[in-house]
Amino acid sequence: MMGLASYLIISTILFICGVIAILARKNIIAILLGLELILNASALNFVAYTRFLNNSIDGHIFSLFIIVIAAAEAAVALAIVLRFYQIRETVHIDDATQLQG
Amino acid sequence: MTDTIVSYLAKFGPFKDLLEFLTESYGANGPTLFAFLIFLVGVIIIVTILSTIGGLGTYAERKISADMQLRMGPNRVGPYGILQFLADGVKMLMKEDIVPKDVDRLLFFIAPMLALTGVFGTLAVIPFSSGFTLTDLNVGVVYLIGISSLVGLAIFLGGYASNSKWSMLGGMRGASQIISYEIPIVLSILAVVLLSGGLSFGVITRAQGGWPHEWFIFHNPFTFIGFFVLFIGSLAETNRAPFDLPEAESELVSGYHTEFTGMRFAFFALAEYIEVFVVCGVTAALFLGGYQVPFNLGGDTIWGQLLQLGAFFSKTLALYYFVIVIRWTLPRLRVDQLMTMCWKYLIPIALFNLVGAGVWMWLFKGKSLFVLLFKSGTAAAGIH
Amino acid sequence: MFDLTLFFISAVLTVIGAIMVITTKDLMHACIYLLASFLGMAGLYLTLGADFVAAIQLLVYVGGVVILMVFAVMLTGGPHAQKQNKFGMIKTALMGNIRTYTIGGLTAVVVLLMMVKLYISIFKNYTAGELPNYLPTVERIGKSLITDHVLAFEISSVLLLGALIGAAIIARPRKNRIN
Amino acid sequence: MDYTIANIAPIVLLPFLAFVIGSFTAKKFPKFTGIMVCVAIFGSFLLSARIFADFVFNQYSADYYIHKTFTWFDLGPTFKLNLGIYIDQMSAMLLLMVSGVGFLIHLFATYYMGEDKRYARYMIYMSLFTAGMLGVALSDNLLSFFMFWEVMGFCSYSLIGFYYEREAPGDASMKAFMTTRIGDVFFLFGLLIVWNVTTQVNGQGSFTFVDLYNVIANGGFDGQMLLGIPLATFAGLCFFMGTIGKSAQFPLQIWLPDAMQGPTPTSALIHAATMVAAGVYLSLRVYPVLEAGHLLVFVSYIGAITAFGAATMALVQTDIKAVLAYSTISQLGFMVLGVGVGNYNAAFMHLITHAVFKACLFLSSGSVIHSLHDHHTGGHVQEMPRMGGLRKKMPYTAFVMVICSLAISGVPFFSGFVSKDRILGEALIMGLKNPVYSLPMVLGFVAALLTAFYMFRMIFLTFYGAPRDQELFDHCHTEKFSFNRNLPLLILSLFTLGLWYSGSLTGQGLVKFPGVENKEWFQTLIEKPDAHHLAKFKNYKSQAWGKVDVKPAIDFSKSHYDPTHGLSAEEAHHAHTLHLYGAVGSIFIAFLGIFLAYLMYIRKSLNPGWWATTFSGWYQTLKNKYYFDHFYIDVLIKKVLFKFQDFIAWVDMGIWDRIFIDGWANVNNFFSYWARKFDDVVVDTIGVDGTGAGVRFFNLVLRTLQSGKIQFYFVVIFLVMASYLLTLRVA
Repeated sequence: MMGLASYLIISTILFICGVIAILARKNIIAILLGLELILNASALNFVAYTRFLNNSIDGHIFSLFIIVIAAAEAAVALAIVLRFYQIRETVHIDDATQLQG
Repeated sequence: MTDTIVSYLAKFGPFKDLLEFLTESYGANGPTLFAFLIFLVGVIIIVTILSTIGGLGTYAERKISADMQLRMGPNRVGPYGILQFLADGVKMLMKEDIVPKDVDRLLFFIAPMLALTGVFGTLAVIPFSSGFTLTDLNVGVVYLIGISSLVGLAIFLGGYASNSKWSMLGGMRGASQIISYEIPIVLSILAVVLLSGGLSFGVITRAQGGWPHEWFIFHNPFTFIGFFVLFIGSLAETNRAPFDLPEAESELVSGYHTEFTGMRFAFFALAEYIEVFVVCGVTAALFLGGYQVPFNLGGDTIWGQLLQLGAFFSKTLALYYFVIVIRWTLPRLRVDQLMTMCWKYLIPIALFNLVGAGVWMWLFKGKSLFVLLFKSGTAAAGIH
Repeated sequence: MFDLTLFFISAVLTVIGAIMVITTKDLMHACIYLLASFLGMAGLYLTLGADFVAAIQLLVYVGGVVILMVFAVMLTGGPHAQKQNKFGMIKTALMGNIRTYTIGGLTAVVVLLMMVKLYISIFKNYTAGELPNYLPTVERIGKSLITDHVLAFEISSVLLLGALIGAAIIARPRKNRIN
Repeated sequence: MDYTIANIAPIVLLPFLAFVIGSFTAKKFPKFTGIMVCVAIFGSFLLSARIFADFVFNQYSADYYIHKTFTWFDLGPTFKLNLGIYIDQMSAMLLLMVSGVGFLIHLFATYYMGEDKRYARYMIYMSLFTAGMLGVALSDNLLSFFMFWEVMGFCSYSLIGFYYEREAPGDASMKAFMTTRIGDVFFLFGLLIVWNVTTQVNGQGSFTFVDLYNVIANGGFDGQMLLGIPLATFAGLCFFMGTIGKSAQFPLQIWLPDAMQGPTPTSALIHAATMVAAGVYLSLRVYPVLEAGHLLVFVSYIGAITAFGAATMALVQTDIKAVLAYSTISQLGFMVLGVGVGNYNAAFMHLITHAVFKACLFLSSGSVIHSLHDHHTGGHVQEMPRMGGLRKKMPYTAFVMVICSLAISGVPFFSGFVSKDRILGEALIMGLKNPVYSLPMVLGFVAALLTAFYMFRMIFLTFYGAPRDQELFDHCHTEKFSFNRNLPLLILSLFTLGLWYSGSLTGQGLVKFPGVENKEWFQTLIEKPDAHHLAKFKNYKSQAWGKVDVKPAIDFSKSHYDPTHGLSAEEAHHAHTLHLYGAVGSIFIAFLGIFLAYLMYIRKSLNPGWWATTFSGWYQTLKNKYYFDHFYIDVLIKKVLFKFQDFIAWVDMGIWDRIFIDGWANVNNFFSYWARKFDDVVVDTIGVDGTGAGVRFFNLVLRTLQSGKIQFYFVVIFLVMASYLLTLRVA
C-alpha cells in the first residue's frame, strides 16, 4: 500500500490543488498559498523517488533546497504584496495588470 | 527512530517475555504492537507527570513570589497549599465556557489545542534519562524547535480568533516575539550541536560529563555566552517575565487569552507552564550536562536510570526556580526594546558565538578550556 | 503496521488540508489548513525515512512560512479582503470569457493526458524492489551538502541573505505613503 | 699602407660635411665658412696625395687596386645592391688632380668672391661640388657614379645661376641643367641595360665596373639585340650620350658658353677642370662597352667635329671667358678623339693636363676681369676690345697666362704638347692605317692650329698693344702679389711643364732624363681595358667595408715602361716613326698659329676686319655658333616639340576623355536609373511598408494575449509545460 504510486498520487493531488488555488483564488496571498502547495508536491516526489528508486541522498538535498528557497521566495513575495497593498490599497489579483501588453 | 524507550525496556526480563508472546501471537507486526503498547503507557505516564509539574509550577511561582515579597502565599489547600493547583484546575473545569460573538469558531477551538499539542509534542524528545527519553530522534533538536514554533502560531490564532482588538494586539506581539527569539535560540543550540557533533539530545548529553567542568557551559567562553543567550531566548519564547508582553495585564488585560474561559484558558496556562519546564529541561540538557551523573554512576540499571532522572530533574528545577525568580525581579520591556534586544543584540552575539565555537573547535580540536588548562594534551581523552 | 498508520494519518491530513485550502472562503482558515497539510507532509517524509527533511519541513514551513502567511493576511486587509476591486466590481472567481475557459479546458485535457501517460509508465515498469531499511540521514545529508553540493549550498546562503535584506527593504513602510 | 674607412671615406665626406655645417653657419659666419671649406678641401687633398703616393710611387703596378663594398640594399636574392669604393691607378691620379686643382681654385675663390655678399653660400656649393666630383672618382659602380654625377649637375646648376638677381644667369643655369639632363637620361638607360645583362649572366644584378668587365669578358652582351641594334652598341651609345651631355660634345655643346654667366672660379672648377672631365672619365671607365659596341669610330668622329667646330667658334669671340669656354669644348673634343682613336692613356693624360692649365687660364682671366672695374655700369669688364696693354698693370697674371697659353697651344716642353701630340700621333697612325679615321685626323690637326691661333689672339688682345679703353686702363690698379690671388696661379702654371707627366721634356724621348722608366707613369700604369686585358678582372675580389685591407698579403708585380707599347718590334718601329712625324707636324702647327696671331694682332699686317668681311657669311655663322641655339629653340622645340605636344593633347582630350571618361558616365547613368526603379518598387513598397503592416497585424494578436492577468499567464505557462512533458518519451 505504501508503494511509490501512492506517494505520486498524493503529490499529484497536492499539485492539482496548488494549481487550482492559483487559478481560482482572486486574493494574491491565496495564490501564494497555492504556490507553496505546488513546491511541496515536487519536494515530496523527490524524497519518494529517493526512497523507492536509487536511495541516493541527493533527493533529500534537493527537497531541502526546495524548502529553503520556497521560504525565501515566500518572504520576498509577501514583501512585494505588502508594498503592492500599500500602493494600491487592494490585494485583488486582477488589479495588478500594469504590465499589460 | 533508533534507541527509544522501547528498545531500552526490551532489554529487561518481563518485557522480553511479553515481546516473545506478542511476536508468536501476532507474527510480523508483533514488535510494532509491543512498541505501541510501551509508547502508550510511557506517554500517559509522562503527560500526567508533566501536568502535575505544570500545576506545581503555578503553585511554586505563587509560593516563591510570595516569599520574595515577604508574604505567605497559598497555604490553605493541602499542607503548605501544595494542592492549590488542583483547586485551580477544578475551578477551571467548573467555569462556564463562554464563546464570544463573531468569533472565528474554528480557530477559537483550535488555538488552545494547538498550543498544547505544540508543548506535548516536545516531550517526545526531552532526555529525562538515557533510557527514559521517549524517542531519541537523531534530528531531536530540529524537531523540538519546529514543534515549539506551533505554540507561537497558537498564540497568534488565539489572539486573532477572539475578535477583540486587545487580544489581537496581544496575539500579534506574542507571535512576532516568539518568531524573532527563535533565531538566537536556534543559533546558540547550533553552537552546542557544532561541539557535540550530533543533533540528537542523547548524543549531546553523552558528549558532556557528570562533573561541571565537563559540561558544555564551561567548555569554552563562547558556549558560556551561548547558555545565557539561550536562557534569555527561552524566557521570551515562553512569554515569561521581562518578555510577558502578550498577556501584559497593565495594557492588554491578559493579552491573547482574555476571551478564553474555563478549560480553554486552562490549556493555555498549562501549556505555558509545561513549556517553561520543557525549555529549562532543554537548556539543562544542552548546557548543564542533562542526566549525566558524576562518577558516571548512571547506567542501564534501574538505579542508574533513577540517579540520571534525579540529576536531570534537579538541574531543570533549579533553572525553573531561577526563571520564576526573574519574573518578580525584572520590569517588563517595551515592545521596541524587546525587538531591538533581539535583533540588534542577541542575534549578533549568537552569530558571534556560533563562529567562535566553530573557530574554537578547529583551533583546539574540540578540547574544552578545562582540559587545555589543566590536563596536558595526552592525559585527557578530550570531550569529543 | 506502525508505518502504515503514520502514512495513513499524514496522507489524509495532507490531502484534506490541501483540498480545504482551496474550498474555504476565509483566508485565515486556508492558512491553517495549509499548516495541517504541511504537518501531514512532515509525517509523509517520516514514512519515507527522510527524518531530517521532515524536521526541516516542520522548522521552516510550520514554524516560518505559515506564520508569515498569517501575518501577510493580517497586514493586507484581513482574511475577508473585499471581493470587489477599487471600482466596486465584485469579482467572482469564475468571471472570465470564452478565451480563458477554452485555454483552461485545453490545459485540463493536456494535464490529464500527461498524468495518464506518467502513471501508465510507472505502473508498467516500476516493481517495488526490496526497500532498504531506515538509516539516519543527517550525517549523509551533512556530508554530501558540504562535499558534492557545496556550490548550491553556498549560493542558497547568498540567496537567503538577498531575500532577507530584499524583503526587509521592500516591505519597509515608506515615509511618504501614497494613499 | 692599409686602407680602412678612416683614410678613404673622409676624401668625400670632408667637403660634404663642410657643405652641411657651412649651410648652417653661412649667414652668420661667412668668413669662418670660407676658411672651413678650404681646410676641408685641403684635408681631402692630403689624403688623396697619400693614396697617390702609395699607388704611383711605392706600388707602381698597373693592376694594383683597392675595392671595398658595403651592402646598401638587400631585398632578397634577386635584388642586392652593393656600393663601395674602387681605386686603381687612374682614379688615384684623378683624385689627386681634382682635390689639388680644387683646393687651389677654392683658395683663389676666397680672393675673387671675398666681397660678394653671398660669399659663404658660394663656397658651400663649391665644396658640395668637389665632394660630388671626388665621389665620382672614388665610386666603384655606375649607380653611385650616377648619383655623384647628379650632385655635380645640381651644383653646376646652382653655381651658374649664382647671380640670380640678373635674368641671364637663371636662363643659362636652366639651359645647362636641361642639356646635361638629356645626356643623363641616356646614361640611366645604360644603367638599366647593365643591370639587366649582369642579372642574366651571373644571376645577381650589379653595377660595379669589375662585374661589368667580367660580363663583357665572357661575352654577356654578344648576340643580344635591342630594337634591331646589338645591345652592346646600344649600351655604349647610351653611356657616350652621357659623356656628350656632360662634356658638352658635338650635339649638346650649347650650354657650356652660356655657363660662363657663373662666377669665374666656378667656370674654372666646373666648366674647365672637373665636371666636364667627368664625362670623359665615364667613357674611359666604360671603354670595354664602347669597344664591344664597335663605337670607337663614331666616338672619334664626334670628338674631331667638336674639337674643330669649337675651335672655329673661338676665333670670333670677343669675350675673354667665351674664348676659354670654346677652347675647353675643343680640348674635350681632343680627349674624346683620343678615346675614339684608341690612345686610352693619352686621352686620360690630356684630361689631367688640360684640367691644370685650363683652370689656371680661367683663374687668371678671372683676376683680369676682377681688376677691370667699369665705373659707369658698376660691373666688371670682360670684353677684350676694351682691354689691351694690361701687361704693365698685371705682370704676374700676364706671365701666368702666357705660360698656360703656350701649354694649351702645344708648344714643346709643356704638358699640353705631350698629351695632345700623343693623341694626334695615334690619330695619324689610325688615319693612315684605316681611311675611315682620315677625317678625324685632319680635323684634329686643323683644330690644333686654330687653338694656337685663338689663344695667342686672346693674349695679344688683352695684354699687348695699346690700351683701347684708356679710362678703364687707368682705373685698373696695378697688381700686388697676394697669396690667394697669385700663388695658386703660379703653382698651377708650374704644373703645366711636360716633364711631370712624361719624364722627358718633349715627351717623345727626344730629351730623356735618367731613370725615365718610372716617370712615364701615364704610359705604364694606366692600362687600356680592351678585350684581352679584361681577363685580369676575373680574380678581383671586393672586401667588406670597414675591414682592414688585407691586400698587402698579395704582392703586386711592378710594371715597367714598355717602349713598344705591346706591339711587335716592326710595328712599334713603324708607329714610332709616325709618332715622330706627328710630333714634328704638331710643333710646326703650334708655331704657325702663334705667328699668324702675332701677325694679325701685333704687327697688324693681317687685318681681321678683312677676314671678317670677305668670309662674312662664315663669320656670321661662327658668331652665332653655327645657329645651333637657333636650330634647337626655333626648329626643334617650337616646330617639333610643340607640335608633338598639341598632338598628344588632342589624343588625350579627343579620344581618351571623350570615349572612356564620358562613355563611362552614361553607363553609370543607365545603371543608376534602373537601381532607382528597383529601389522604389521592391524595397519601398514591399520591404518597408510590408513589414509595417505585418507588425501591426501581429501586434493585434499579441496584445490580446498579453492581457495583464497574471493567472492567465500562469495558465499559459502551465499549458506549455504540460504539453512539453507530453512530448517526453517516458521510459
